[in-house]
Amino acid sequence: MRIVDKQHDLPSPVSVVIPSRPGFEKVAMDAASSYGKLVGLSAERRDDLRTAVAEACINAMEHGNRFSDETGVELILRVRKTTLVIDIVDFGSGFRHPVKRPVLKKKISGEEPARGWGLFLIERLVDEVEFTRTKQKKHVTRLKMHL
Amino acid sequence: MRIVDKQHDLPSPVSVVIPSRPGFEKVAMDAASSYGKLVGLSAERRDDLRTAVAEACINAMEHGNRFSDETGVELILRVRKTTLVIDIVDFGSGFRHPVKRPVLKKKISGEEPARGWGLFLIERLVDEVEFTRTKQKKHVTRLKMHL
Amino acid sequence: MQDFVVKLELDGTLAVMSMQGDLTNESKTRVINAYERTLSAKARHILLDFSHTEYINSAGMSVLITLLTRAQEADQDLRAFGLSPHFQKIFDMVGLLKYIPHFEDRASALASLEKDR
Amino acid sequence: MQDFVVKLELDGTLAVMSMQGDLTNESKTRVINAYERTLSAKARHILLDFSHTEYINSAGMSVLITLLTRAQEADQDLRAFGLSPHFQKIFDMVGLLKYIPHFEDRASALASLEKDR
Ligand SMILES: Nc1ncnc2c1ncn2[C@@H]1O[C@H](COP(=O)(O)OP(=O)(O)O)[C@@H](O)[C@H]1O
Ligand SMILES: Nc1ncnc2c1ncn2[C@@H]1O[C@H](COP(=O)(O)OP(=O)(O)O)[C@@H](O)[C@H]1O
Repeated sequence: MRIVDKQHDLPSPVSVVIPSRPGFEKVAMDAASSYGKLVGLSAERRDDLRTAVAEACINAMEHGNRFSDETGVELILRVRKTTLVIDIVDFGSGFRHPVKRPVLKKKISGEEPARGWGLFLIERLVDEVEFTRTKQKKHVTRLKMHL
Repeated sequence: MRIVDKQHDLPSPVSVVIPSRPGFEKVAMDAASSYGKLVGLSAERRDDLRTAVAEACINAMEHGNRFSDETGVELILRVRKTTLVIDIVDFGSGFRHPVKRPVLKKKISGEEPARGWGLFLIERLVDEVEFTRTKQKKHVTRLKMHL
Repeated sequence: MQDFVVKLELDGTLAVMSMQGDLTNESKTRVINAYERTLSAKARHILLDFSHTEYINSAGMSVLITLLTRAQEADQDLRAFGLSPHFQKIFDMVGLLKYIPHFEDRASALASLEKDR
Repeated sequence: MQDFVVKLELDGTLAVMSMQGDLTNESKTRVINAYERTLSAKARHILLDFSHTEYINSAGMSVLITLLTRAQEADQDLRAFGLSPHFQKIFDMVGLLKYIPHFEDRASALASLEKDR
């Protein structure tokens, strides 16, 4: 529970752990939005952040943790220099990039499944996205918003 | 990060860790409010919960952790049967109960310091409050709201 | 913790589906059930009311795509109103606004319908 | 991350202090500075406008108590408007509403002032 991060007198990170159960992404989303407000993100960009965080958490719950309730998704919120950096951590093994771009026409006609908009939205709503695996075999979705 | 709590198919707890820095109690307050909404608390009682959580976090930051930024305050949110149970955990040694009831008249006249409303409000805004020390030498403020 | 209902209004060839709560994957059955009642009622025009929708995620948008597929097959047209500016932007990103035109409020959605009939 | 300002309006014996942002311990200097300008201006009536106050914590209420102490010493009266129902309840619990009567909006606060003068 002790967290250190002393460069530039920036505050220590905030961490939020939610169970991998649909609905709880809203707690992560609201916490991220509140943090965004604290560090000066505008209302409009907080809305973008809300959607991106919710989608990343749902993917972490579903594809990373296979909806196992007792396996948490961790959200870590911090500021580095002038960037808001948000990690969404799951216990899965990640996936191959890039994922095929969804095409609405094909989804309407049934050529593609209707699902598959999460990454598409995340990539358009935040300034940067990265996916990495950690040495502890966790998978991290990193979202960045320039302040 | 793995959390287990399987009775009644209740969701695992949500945990939020904030640095002991004024302002961050708002992230805890917003997360608690969001969790309260998820488990069915009305808007009015969520407002009560918001104030109680903010006050308990500020006390944990100030009196428990002496505003040491890298010492986190942890908020643990869970449902037990039909009660929302919120723990606010700090690294201090707690305090003697009960604390003297604040008297507004004396505060206006200067007989008492102006501060000292936090516990007074917490006790009135939630259904139950408990203060305990854990074996790990942490101090826990436990708030309960009946659902 | 299912916090979603569809309130359905049927009026001649018009159906108004008010999406109340969180539109997510969990909403699918309720949306489809309500939609099927518009079929039985022989509704030709469906208005989606989002003014009481608090949260829409990408899975919720997929539910709307499923609805759109079925409505196209049944030759029904879809219009919407009441989305927040944020969700208008999201729907636009995905391309949904081309298939489900959005109006500021119920009155202007109804007016557009009058004009097109 | 200091997110609080007092907007001060001075008009004869009336001062309106609009508390904008988060009223907390960190707001104290700004509240007291604005208050002292009401003294220099010889204001006798102070209206506290809370309609742009987003968050008030117990330390923020203590700042108001300090303000109240000083206003009583200077023989100024305090009224308020714009508190949300939740914060009206909180102020009532603490007893502050007896010393700082609360009105729904600026107009009714001003009307009460007219009546009492
Ligand atoms: N955290 C993750 N862990 C593993 N795979 C993921 C993760 N996030 C996304 N993916 C992969 O990327 C794909 C696309 O994700 P997304 O666009 O959100 O659509 P959907 O979740 O509806 O399939 C997923 O189907 C999954 O294979
Ligand atoms: N988490 C805590 N750890 C240690 N002491 C505490 C804690 N919470 C409250 N207290 C004690 O209770 C007293 C009253 O708290 P409160 O009513 O919130 O007023 P204030 O914080 O303004 O003094 C504090 O001054 C402190 O001595």
